[in-house]
Amino acid sequence: MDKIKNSTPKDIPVSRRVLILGPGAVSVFAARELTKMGYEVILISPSKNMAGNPRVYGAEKSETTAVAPALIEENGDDRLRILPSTEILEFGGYPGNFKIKIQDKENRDEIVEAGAIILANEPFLKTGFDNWGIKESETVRSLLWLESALSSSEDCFISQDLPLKTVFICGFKHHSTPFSQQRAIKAAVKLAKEKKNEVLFITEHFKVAHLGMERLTRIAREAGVLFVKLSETIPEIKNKDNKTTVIYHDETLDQKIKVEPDYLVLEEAYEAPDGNTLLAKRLGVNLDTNGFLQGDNIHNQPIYTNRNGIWAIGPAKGPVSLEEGFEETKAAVLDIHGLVGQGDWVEAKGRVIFDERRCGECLTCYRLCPHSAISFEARPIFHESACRACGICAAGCPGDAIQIAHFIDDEIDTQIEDAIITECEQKKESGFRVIVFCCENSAVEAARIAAFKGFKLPREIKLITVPCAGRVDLSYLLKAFESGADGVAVFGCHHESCKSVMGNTLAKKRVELIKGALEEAGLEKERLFFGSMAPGMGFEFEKIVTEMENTIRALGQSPLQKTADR
Amino acid sequence: MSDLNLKSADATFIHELTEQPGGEKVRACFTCKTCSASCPITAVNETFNPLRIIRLALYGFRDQVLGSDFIWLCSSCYSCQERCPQGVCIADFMTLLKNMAVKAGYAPTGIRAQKNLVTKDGRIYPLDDFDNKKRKKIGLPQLPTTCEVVKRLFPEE
Amino acid sequence: MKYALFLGCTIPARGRNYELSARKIAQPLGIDIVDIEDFICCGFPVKTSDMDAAMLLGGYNLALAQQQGLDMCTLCSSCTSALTETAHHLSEDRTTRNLINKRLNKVGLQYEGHVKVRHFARVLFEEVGEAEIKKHIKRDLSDLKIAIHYGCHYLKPSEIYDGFDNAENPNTLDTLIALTGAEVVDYPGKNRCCGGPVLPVHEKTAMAVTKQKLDDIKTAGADAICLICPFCSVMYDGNQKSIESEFETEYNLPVLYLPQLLGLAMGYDRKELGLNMNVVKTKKLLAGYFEKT
Amino acid sequence: MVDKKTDFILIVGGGIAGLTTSRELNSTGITALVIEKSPFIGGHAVNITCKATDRCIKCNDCLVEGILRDISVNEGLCIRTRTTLTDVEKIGNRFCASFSSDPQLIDPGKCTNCGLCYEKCPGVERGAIIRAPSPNIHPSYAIDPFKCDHCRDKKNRICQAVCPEHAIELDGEKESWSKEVDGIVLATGYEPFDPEEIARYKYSGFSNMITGMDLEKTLRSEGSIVRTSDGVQPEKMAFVQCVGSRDSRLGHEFCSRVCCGYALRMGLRLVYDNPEIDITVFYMDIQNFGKDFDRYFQEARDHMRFLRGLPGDFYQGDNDSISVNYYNEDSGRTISEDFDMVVLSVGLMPGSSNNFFAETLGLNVNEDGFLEIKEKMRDKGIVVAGTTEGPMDVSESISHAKRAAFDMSKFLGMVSK
Repeated sequence: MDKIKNSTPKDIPVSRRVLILGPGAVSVFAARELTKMGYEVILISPSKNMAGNPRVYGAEKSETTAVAPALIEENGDDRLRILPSTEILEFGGYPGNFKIKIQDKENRDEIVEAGAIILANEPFLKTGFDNWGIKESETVRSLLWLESALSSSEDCFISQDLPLKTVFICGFKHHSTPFSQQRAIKAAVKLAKEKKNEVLFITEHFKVAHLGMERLTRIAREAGVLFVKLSETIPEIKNKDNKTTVIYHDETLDQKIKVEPDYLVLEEAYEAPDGNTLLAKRLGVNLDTNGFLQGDNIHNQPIYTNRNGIWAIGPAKGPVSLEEGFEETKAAVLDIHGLVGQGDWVEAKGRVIFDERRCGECLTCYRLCPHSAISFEARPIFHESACRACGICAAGCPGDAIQIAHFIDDEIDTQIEDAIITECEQKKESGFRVIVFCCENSAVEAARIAAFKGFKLPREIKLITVPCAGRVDLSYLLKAFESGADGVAVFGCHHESCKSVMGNTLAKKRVELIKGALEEAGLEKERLFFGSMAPGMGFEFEKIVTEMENTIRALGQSPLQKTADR
Repeated sequence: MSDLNLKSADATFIHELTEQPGGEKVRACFTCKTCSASCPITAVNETFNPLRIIRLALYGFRDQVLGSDFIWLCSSCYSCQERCPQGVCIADFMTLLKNMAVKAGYAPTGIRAQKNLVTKDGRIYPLDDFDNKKRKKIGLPQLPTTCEVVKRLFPEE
Repeated sequence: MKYALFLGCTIPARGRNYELSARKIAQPLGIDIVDIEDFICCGFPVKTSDMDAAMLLGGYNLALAQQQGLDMCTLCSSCTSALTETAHHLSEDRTTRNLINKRLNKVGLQYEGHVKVRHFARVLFEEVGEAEIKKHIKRDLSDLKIAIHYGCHYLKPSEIYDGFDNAENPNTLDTLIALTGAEVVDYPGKNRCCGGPVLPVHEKTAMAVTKQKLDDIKTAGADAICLICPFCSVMYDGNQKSIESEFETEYNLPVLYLPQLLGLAMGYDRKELGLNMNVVKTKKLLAGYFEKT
Repeated sequence: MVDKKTDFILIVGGGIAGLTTSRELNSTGITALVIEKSPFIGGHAVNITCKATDRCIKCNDCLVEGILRDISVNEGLCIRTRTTLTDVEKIGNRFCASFSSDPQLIDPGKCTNCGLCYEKCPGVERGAIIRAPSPNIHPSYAIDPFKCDHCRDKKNRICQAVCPEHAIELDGEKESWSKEVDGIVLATGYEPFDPEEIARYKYSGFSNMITGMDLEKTLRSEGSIVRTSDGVQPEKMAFVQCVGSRDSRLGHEFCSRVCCGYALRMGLRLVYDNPEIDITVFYMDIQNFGKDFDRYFQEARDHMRFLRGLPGDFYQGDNDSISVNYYNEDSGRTISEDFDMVVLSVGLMPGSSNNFFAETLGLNVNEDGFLEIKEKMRDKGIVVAGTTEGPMDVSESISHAKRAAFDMSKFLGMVSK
């Protein structure tokens, strides 16, 4: 083992520069906080406008948006570079030392270095006309249009004769948010109070789970805004000869209501910026099902991405309030301060142990690493600041050149042997043995809870901890059977909940692969399991283990065990 | 049921309502349905439903509300009013609607007769000598059989 | 404890058993009753058609009591609520009070706004008190299973009753009846309306509401209903036969007014409490008690 | 005893927000003392159950466990349970905080969580020794002095005798003490709404009516739910939303944010455990905000019945069921339907100590009763963390707590150079 060396140095100098992706109030706020703390900041935005759109937070304007122009004026400051109309073109490097190739609208590119990255770009507001198959017209308007018309001096909402009728439609074709409802309701109040309009507000749900919203809806009702909530049906919009008709089924009256408004106002949908798919691909971070940054993986909550050194905050993750955006900014800044605040990375943990002599330079580790922690320059280089020690590389390496500290192959092999051979011999029992590889992030926790609740693991079942189900080498499974295990199981995390993105999927695949081999070797494939669970599933752990035990017991002793005994 | 067109609604109706006692808070309704769910009448008669009446009033369907038979079905038991999470005084609102309906000439005859009796005789069950005789028999005090004061209290009737 | 007794319209005509029993037990329990001849309708029946007229009627009665320097004790819950509500309005709202006083001036009255209105049951609970009543109990009624009907206007709207009982979970009548030893039977919809107010508008609906309650009370195994309002009594007692024939069922549930039940426990005789005037016969139910005395 | 030390922060409340704040402060090199009034850290969040089915449905339970694990391995943290803050005085730029501590009885330094005391205690049934809701809480056991035999008659010392580590000392006394601190983090959290406040639910009158929090706790500790009355698994359940929230009559003019999330997720979990179960949700509006919540809502709609509108009366039904009266759109009537169990989705109400802090520290209580900390107070060294400021879920509490740690570090000059 003496020739095996730790591939990373103890101290890595890291950059105290932070790249922030805007636009918007939250990104500007982050830039301000970081520069105040002495960090260098590069604030980029694919759009020309750095200040973003306060409307995505339900606000007309925000203090911090007002700060943006001031900050932009300070552009001379060495510590803050503000680069509008700039995109991330290529991305490389590791936490503490990212290298980002950026490009502006004139195709000028530049490589910048940064120690950390904050993603805080804003959703974009997509008008809903297409969804309803209608076109914007004199009488059919978007909420954005209404807001600016209401704030301009021109007054098209007051009629000399009867009060004008305005109908708002929020949601139905997309998911309404508290923020767009907040805007719509504020506009509705203005129309009802100041312009004496008759206002009808049609929506699926009041989105009141946001500070002051319950109160705002009451104020609106008292101002005369009539709310209609539809649970099962959606309103029908007809637009002909510049005359709009809205027909809907009022649930409390159980009657169709027809209204011909002077204005029909449609709420916008909050959609992920167009560039997110490409951006996510370039940065190697996951998107959620709605295309926002940060995959819907519980381990990323609240502000992490699947990559160390990259934070996704506030608006980048979907519609949030400005307050939440600021809170998350501060949380990310605190984390970044912990990561690069000292100017060097002092805690290289040496968790990856690499044996150069065994490396076949096959690039498997590089391809497999879900954390982009491996670079390849003739041989793999492991970057501790990005590495999460999941061991997926180690399990995938055909030459066993990679080991993860505390989970070294030899140690695991010993554990397998101890579990089967030694204990069997010592206890002179039936020799019935089941080995369960448990992911540290889920099954180990579930087992702890089960034990805490008083579940006594059957003596025949032996748990072996792995850092991730993806660490489970094909050879472990084979070794277990060869040593005479009557059953083997791998317990990993639920689908889409793996801390290492695909460790559970890889493990499941490997299990399937070995099942085939087992059948060829004349062993029942039921002797091998893959189980998924969440860390809180103590009772399920007990249930799964008991079921598994019964299945294997029914199959009887492994034929290989008899061989092994002999 | 035929479609309702908001064209036929009267926007001034709700303004009138909110300016009178009982109607002040009716706009606060957020259709939680607690009132209908608590109403003993809705339990036996689907034509009466406090939420629906509030709804029609908010839309401004004046004639449908005031002319309907169902406002008279409210038993003013206050179950709804005691529970409304928005503090809408629903029972008082129903009383207001009934008062307005009477003014608009919609009241059922029984209701008008009741008022006439009271303002004429001072009681809904006028007492006569026969009643007093029965009272005397069981030792209850005698009560006046006529009432002059109401004529002065309600000179216009 | 001196009160002007407000009878209203229904009791003198249709609820003499209530009046009789209340007067009977008031005296030994120390409630001094004063009759004011000139009292007229409380205003409740005209509330639906003319709120102002209702308020004027209420104000007139309150002013009469005030003239005598007395608070009012009511037997009918509808009177209680109409008068309490008027008293509440007139003491809170000066404008309305002035308007009413302008009209009261024509009959030489003026209302200042200090008269308290108390239901007889509330007087028993709050002022006479459990301990005092207990002293007068001579018969143990533990053989009786009683379902209480609180009725609506004894408790609601709660904001005018300064929280003397909980409208959703009342207990004053339970407490009073428990003193007699009778078992209070709980049943679903205990607080629900009797349906009475709808009777003149839509008889079928009113009867259906009452029927539902009678069903629930019967199912709960009660022997009798106890209540405190002549309107409710009309529904349960007066109309029980019609409901039975309308819905082809049989309840045979005697309906007692609270003072009748208390009077029974206090040792009074059938006729003293007007039990012979109850529509659903009480003879069989109470036979045991009168044989003993 | 008055102890003096530099840069010392007091965190009031050992729930998820308080613990996160202490962890974060600790990582920036600031020492913090967390005081917690109950015997265990973790607060309300530690009682929430994992709602995973055959996949994770993002209920945040494991985030709580993650933080508890971090805390248990973080040696720099200072936590004192069974302790309340009794007074705070401003002394120059610092605060002098006075505390009252009940005896710890189990020494966290010695306890190895072997559980022998729990096994041997004759008073376990009546709760003399209680087990923490999570194995990640250390110590995982606590003695309730009011239910312990020894504490009543000074005789029985079985637990003390069996403890192999001699970690139990039953003769502790209540202690009053004070400490000077540089800043205060208020993380006292929320209080679940008490459904007794709404009489028509008759919460204490039905054995098979529980709150959403009760259901969380039961699923967590038992793995499944049975009726209290007969121990049988319910086949038909109702969730009633907005209990105590969105009620201006009660003065609660706010949405509690978390109830739709927890009810729908628990519903999904119950359906997964028993596909035959029949679940009805009475609601006003569904607050399906947040990452991918809508997916769960759509799924919930496929498996549960959603009825818009809140019920009226609740009556005792046959066989200990609960008759729920609600307005039925189809018949236009109020109807009565029996449910084996009713779950009241109670909201998050302001903590009862908010007024004490407002008075003692000169803070502002907002219209809803939550503590509001203006920028000005943060500059004086007082910050709030988590649900003390308003309803929020676990994930939001965590980022809110990190923000509190940031503000506090900034106040102490630790992060700005």
